[in-house]
Amino acid sequence: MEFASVHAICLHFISSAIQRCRLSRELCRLSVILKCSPPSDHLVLRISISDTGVGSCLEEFRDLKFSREGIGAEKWDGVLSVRTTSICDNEVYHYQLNLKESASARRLTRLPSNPKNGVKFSGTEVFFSIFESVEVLLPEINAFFQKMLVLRIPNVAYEVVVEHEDASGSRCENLFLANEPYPPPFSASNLERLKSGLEDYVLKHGNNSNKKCGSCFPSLECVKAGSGIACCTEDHRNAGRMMEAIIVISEISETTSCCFRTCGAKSEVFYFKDFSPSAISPSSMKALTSIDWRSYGLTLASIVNQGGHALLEWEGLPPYAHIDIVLHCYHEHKVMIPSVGQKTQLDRNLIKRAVKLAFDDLKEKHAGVLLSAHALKICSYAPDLAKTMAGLILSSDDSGFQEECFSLFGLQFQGVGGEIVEDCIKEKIISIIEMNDRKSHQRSEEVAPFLFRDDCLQELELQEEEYEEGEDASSPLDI
Amino acid sequence: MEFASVHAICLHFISSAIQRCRLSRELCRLSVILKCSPPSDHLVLRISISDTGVGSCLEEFRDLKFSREGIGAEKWDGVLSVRTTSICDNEVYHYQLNLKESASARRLTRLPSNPKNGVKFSGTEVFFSIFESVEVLLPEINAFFQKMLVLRIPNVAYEVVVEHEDASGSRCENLFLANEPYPPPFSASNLERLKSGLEDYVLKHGNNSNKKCGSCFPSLECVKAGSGIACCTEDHRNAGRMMEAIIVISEISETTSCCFRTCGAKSEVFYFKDFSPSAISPSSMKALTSIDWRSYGLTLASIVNQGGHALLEWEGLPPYAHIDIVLHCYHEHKVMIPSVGQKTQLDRNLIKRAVKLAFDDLKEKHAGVLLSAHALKICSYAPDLAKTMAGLILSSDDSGFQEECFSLFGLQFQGVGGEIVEDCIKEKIISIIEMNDRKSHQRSEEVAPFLFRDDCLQELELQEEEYEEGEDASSPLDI
Amino acid sequence: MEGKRSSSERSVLLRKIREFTRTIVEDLSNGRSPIVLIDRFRNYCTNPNAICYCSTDLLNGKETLTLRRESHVHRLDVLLRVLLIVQKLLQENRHGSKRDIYYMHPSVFSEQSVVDRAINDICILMQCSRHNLNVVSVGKGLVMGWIRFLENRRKFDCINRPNMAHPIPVHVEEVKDIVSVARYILVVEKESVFERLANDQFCNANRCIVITGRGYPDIPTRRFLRLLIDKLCLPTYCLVDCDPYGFDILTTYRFGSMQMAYDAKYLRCPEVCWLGAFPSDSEKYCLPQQCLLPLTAQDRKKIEAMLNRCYLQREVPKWRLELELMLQRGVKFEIEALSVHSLSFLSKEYIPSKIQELCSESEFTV
Amino acid sequence: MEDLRESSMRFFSDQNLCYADIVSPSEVRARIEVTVLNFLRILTAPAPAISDLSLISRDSSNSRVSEGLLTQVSWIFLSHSFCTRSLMRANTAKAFIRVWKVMEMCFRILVQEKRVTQRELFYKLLCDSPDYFTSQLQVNRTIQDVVALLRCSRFSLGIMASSRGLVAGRLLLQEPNQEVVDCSACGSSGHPISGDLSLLEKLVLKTDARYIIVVEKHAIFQRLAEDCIFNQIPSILITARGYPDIATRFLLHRLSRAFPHLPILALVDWNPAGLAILCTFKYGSIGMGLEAYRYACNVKWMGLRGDDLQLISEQSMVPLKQRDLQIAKSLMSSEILQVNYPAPHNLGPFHFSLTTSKKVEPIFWKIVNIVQTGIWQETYREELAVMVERGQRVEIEALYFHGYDYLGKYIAKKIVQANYI
Ligand SMILES: [Mg+2]
Ligand SMILES: [Mg+2]
Repeated sequence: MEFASVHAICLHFISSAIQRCRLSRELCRLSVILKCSPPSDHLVLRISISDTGVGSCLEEFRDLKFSREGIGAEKWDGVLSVRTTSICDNEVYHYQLNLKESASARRLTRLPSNPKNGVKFSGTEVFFSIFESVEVLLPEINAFFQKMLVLRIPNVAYEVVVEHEDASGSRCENLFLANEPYPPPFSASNLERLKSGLEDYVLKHGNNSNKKCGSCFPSLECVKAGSGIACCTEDHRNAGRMMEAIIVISEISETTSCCFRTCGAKSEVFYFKDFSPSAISPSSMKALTSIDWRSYGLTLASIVNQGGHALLEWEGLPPYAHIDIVLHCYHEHKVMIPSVGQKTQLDRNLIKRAVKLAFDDLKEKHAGVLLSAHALKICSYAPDLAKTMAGLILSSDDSGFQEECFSLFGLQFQGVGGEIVEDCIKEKIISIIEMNDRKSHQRSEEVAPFLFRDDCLQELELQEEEYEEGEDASSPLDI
Repeated sequence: MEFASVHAICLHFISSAIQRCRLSRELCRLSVILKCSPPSDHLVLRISISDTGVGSCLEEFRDLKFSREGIGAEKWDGVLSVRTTSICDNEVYHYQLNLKESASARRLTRLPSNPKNGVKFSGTEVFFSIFESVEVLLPEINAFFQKMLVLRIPNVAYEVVVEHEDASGSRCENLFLANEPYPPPFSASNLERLKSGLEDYVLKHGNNSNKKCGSCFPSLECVKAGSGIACCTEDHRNAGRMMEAIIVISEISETTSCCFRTCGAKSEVFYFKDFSPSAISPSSMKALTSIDWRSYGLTLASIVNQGGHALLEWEGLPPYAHIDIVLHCYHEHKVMIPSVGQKTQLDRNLIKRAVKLAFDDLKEKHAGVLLSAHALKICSYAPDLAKTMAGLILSSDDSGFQEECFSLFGLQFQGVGGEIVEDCIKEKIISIIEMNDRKSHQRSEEVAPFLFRDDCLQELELQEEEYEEGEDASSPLDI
Repeated sequence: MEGKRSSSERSVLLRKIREFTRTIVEDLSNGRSPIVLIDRFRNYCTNPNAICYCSTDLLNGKETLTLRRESHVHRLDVLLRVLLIVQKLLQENRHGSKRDIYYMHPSVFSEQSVVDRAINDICILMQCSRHNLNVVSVGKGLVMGWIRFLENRRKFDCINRPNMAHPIPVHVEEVKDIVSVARYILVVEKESVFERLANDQFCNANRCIVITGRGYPDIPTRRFLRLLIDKLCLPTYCLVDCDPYGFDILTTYRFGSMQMAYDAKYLRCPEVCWLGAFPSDSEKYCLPQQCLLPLTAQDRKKIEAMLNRCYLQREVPKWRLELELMLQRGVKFEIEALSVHSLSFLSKEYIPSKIQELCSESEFTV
Repeated sequence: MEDLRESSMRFFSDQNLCYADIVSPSEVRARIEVTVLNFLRILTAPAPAISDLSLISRDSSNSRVSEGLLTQVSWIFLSHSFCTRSLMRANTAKAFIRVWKVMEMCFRILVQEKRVTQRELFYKLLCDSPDYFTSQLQVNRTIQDVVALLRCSRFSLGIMASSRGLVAGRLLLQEPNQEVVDCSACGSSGHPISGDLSLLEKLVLKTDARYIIVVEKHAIFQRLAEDCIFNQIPSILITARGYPDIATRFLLHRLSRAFPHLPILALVDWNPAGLAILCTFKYGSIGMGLEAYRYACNVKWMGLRGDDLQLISEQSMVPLKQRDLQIAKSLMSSEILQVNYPAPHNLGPFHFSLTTSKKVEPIFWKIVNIVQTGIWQETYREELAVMVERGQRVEIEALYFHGYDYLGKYIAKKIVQANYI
């Protein structure tokens, strides 16, 4: 793997730490400690990424590549310290390596180990120093962890600490500490965690606040989530490959909200790969492009890949509505050390299927949401149909008939206004249209009975129809 | 004057002789004698042109020029003998001159005179010899005299004699002898003579036969002539300048004719100048071009100047019809010795006026001839209108009305067929159209009476275009 | 008076409408998509050689309207709106025209033909004729001749002045007490010919009834003709222009129109004989060349389409031959062309001789 | 020549107006015979000529009124400018022949005591004189020429006029020697108006109605007749089914003359064509030739008008069509909506109060005219402007939005409030 920036390699080390935590079945802690030198000291930033997961097998460091242009000699000397120990090891091993050496020539220098003194623990610390201001690095790390929270990995706690060493001594800032007041039960599936994570993310305005924003989302009804999971089963080599999709539609209560959201009509698609935030691949972009959004009543105005993030822009979405999408691709059985190679075609199909399932799930749970453009059009007739039907009932001079109709809707004939019947009919019609819309996604559309196909109707003659005398019919001279 | 050929100079001498005859008030004779040498004798042709007119003052020979290219040294040595005597002279003077000498250097050699021995006579003989076959010269001389006949100069008789001197002796051929069985009275004007000359010319198929062709022109009705004379009065210098025009329209009776005429639809315009045939000038050509032939129902297809003769080609002229036009330009009071100088603009106006007058004269004398294109068009409606009028009369069941109508035409009501009424009406209509056509050339059109006009109403004659179908007459728009 | 029959018909129809409404309400209340099945009829097919049932008034498939397709829902919307109007008309026993109905919701209906189809659909659903819905058109037909009848309480005494035109009543079902001494019925395409006959005192000289629908006949005219034929059992002759429209008008009288195919059995008049003008008449009666107009491309297209109508081959092969002849000759002419030689030619010679011909022909074949 | 002209003028000498008369066939024949004799006399006179035919111009430019004429008679509005059909002018020669051809054809028909349709006439002329007649329109125009020449109505020429008009309501009609027709008992289809003007002229009319309602459309007429609206509002209903024909206008004119106290109220679509129909009833159209102005009636515009739009659902308003705009444009530019254009009978209450004093200075009449006509013309123009501005049209049927019986209420309200212009 080749990295184009210190940030990238930094995030990679964090991802690796997460994987080691995941492999451990214990509760783990992942700490990122950024030690800033005093301002006099040429802005040296010492970075320590430590986890209490299973120890590292060191292989992961072997293939790391280091793009000179990206990192530059002046930012980092390429020297990396790694301390690691497994639960069964008796000492903590300490290695050093220089990434500026080419991968083949690279040597792993073993430094003196520290004894564990019989204490049973495992963990890894990656440590290196760069010439960089902490302000540059911190936001990315922060954003990374914000996203990580969406995954809600059950057994990992995160912390990011910045230590300032200055004239007055050392000052410590605990910038990030994952605390979840109501964690999902430990038995929850990855999908359920992801879903609740995304819901929380939305309610907390993109995890930008510590608690859900009550003014924007006064009720849970404001946030509607659907989840889908697609799994590769046919292909043996890829069997067990999973794609999870979560779609959350949120509506900020226009009246009560006092928040200012900049998000607008665009949706950023979060793409996770093997439990880490990841850039989206071109093939996944294609998958997103090829989804039939219209059948969910959505009109995709544009899709752009902005620095690895897919940005979907919608057309005609109400200004207070927002859509959030998360995709998570991982292997069911293996914990993968992040790598670049991807099964593009496979991913593409998995994404499409997962998204479709998520949409269907959403529609199933929330009636009237994401109706297809088609169904919406048909729904627009419902008020008229209802009004006419109600008219047919109410204008009838047969009260027996009227009573019968009312009772079919469970209404009292006496004392019920016409609007109630009309509303009743309208709701019934809409619910049938919605039901049809949902069904039409599940099974292939039935062949609609043809309406106007007739061999001789083409010759449809209109002349026989007597039209009203119009002004065009006769000019004053043909008396 | 410069001559391009022996023929031309020869004709010039004849013209001069005619002028001398005209100056004499006596009956004169003009003889052209062509003496052919025997075939052995290098084709010498001796030409003598003699007249009994007034004698020559010799000035006429002074300015003669002789174009070397035209005549060539080998055809004529340029030597000319002139004998002349006036009535009061006692002898016949004899001169010789050589035209090959330049005019300034030219000397008139006086040869011994012949005494007249008291006999009172006058005359001139011009005599010269050329190397030329008589067959070449004769046709032109012949044609010249044919045309001269058209002028019908009252006091000149022409003869052309060819003498062959061969082995068997001298043989004399009287090729041309003007004999007019019924000459016009001596008191007839030049115009009348010209007119009768042209009529005769036409009747004799271009003077090609000796008497009028009875099969082509069974009646005098076949030849319709009109004459016009325009005279310059305003211009003092040219006062007395006359232009006479004769137009003859001849129709060969298709049924009875057995002649073969080649003339076709073209008309040659005879142009006489001072009582001699002359080439037509470009300005006269222009005058002919600018005549409004259409107002006489004629369509000029083309006009060409063919070797000094104007040829007019007509369009749509019936094949059996022919038009002959003669123009004669001369001075009323002076007898001119031919010269080249011409008053072009003057001639042009005179020609146009003379031709117009000739046409009008023709129309005046012969109803229905030379109707304008406009009148012809209107005439074509006459049968339909007559039929309709007759229909209106005959279909009425009011015999009083019918009787009144019939009586207007001087017809007996009883026993008269419908066709007679119809024809009567048609003729009337046509005659009025023709009359109007004639009048329209003379004075501005009269205002036709309105049929149903209220006196109290002011008349406002609208220029109404004939509208065809297409424009919507009666849309609700014209309210 | 306002016949009992018609009031009972109305209540039957109103019941049917309620029935229809209730079915839909039931479906809705059960959460089922309502399904409306509309029978399809046609009175001809375009395969002249087919062994078809076009003449038997059997229905020809069904159309199914559900809430699944937008076009269906729109059609349903229109259908219900028109049905509501019809229900009101029937309950109040008023009559409305198609145009009136259109104007209740012009922007929804968007064009008249949408309403027309809905009315036809309702007739098919309710198994009735259009007039049963109290939907009437403005009458344009005319009648004159040896007939007398009552419409409601209004007396139409044509016999009194047999050459005077009377409007054909709009409410044909109210026509009764028909009295006639006519020997035949003459149907003419156009009003001008009708007027020619009136002006010629045709009905004085000929014991007949003359009817015109002024172009394509409206429903009252056709029903009135049907009624006369049923009641009077008279031979019926039809005189149309010798052009594709004339022929089409002729077939409309005899076979009915495609749009009204569901009601054809009440509208068509199989007794109608084609009197003229035939393509062959132009020669037979020496029509001047100026009166013969060349067929336009559109005319040809129409003729070619009509030639394929199955009923022609099956029932009136002779008509089809004449139509083919029209196409072959490539010319058409109007009835007025027959009057060129003499104004009274039509009434004095043409029509009598044509009727004579047809009579002797039928005697011969019988 | 002068006396010839005098004699030919005699049958028009009693009138100053360019009207086409309803005359008997024999009178028409006599006029044609005079025309023929006149032509022949001039043709055979000592100074013979082919006389032109001078016709009242039906050109729209002739519908203008010159100031000078106004002072003479207060209600001449067809200018007396002539156009001539002359054989001698190439551009009118064919038209000249056509006039004679049509005159001959009409003469023959009159002699036979028959009538023809315009189509038949076209065919006859097409076969008789294909050089002169190539289209129906030419024939129609020439007929109008003959009308203008002989100053008799087209019907008098022996040309059939089928009227599309219908009448219903409180009106009793009686043709000579016929039963009385009660137009209130003719059902929804009404009583057809005969195209025979001379028959209409002979009708004996009786009514107890208080209004005459002119309806643009047959369907609306049928609705009102079926509802027997004339029993609630004592009225006579009349329709021409669109643009009015002469016979319908003639009957309306007769009604207005016979019952001058009945206001005539028009119910037309709110679109330029509706107004054009109304104006045709009011004035006729140039296309009708000399018969146009004769039957002008003081028709008032009851509805639909801009004020009524509030009663109408938005969805009933349809965008104006191109043709509407064309009609609007020509109405706007036409003389009849110009303020200085005089109208007959359109003097409103003034008229009736003033007619008692016979001696009124012509100039005063003129002023009354202009003031009176100016008012409604301005309103009409404003209405038209509103139509064009809104770009919408509304048909009468749009009132059904309030139910089928609303139309009757609407008319009643209009009449009670005297809400017509
Ligand atoms: Mg209208
Ligand atoms: Mg036709």
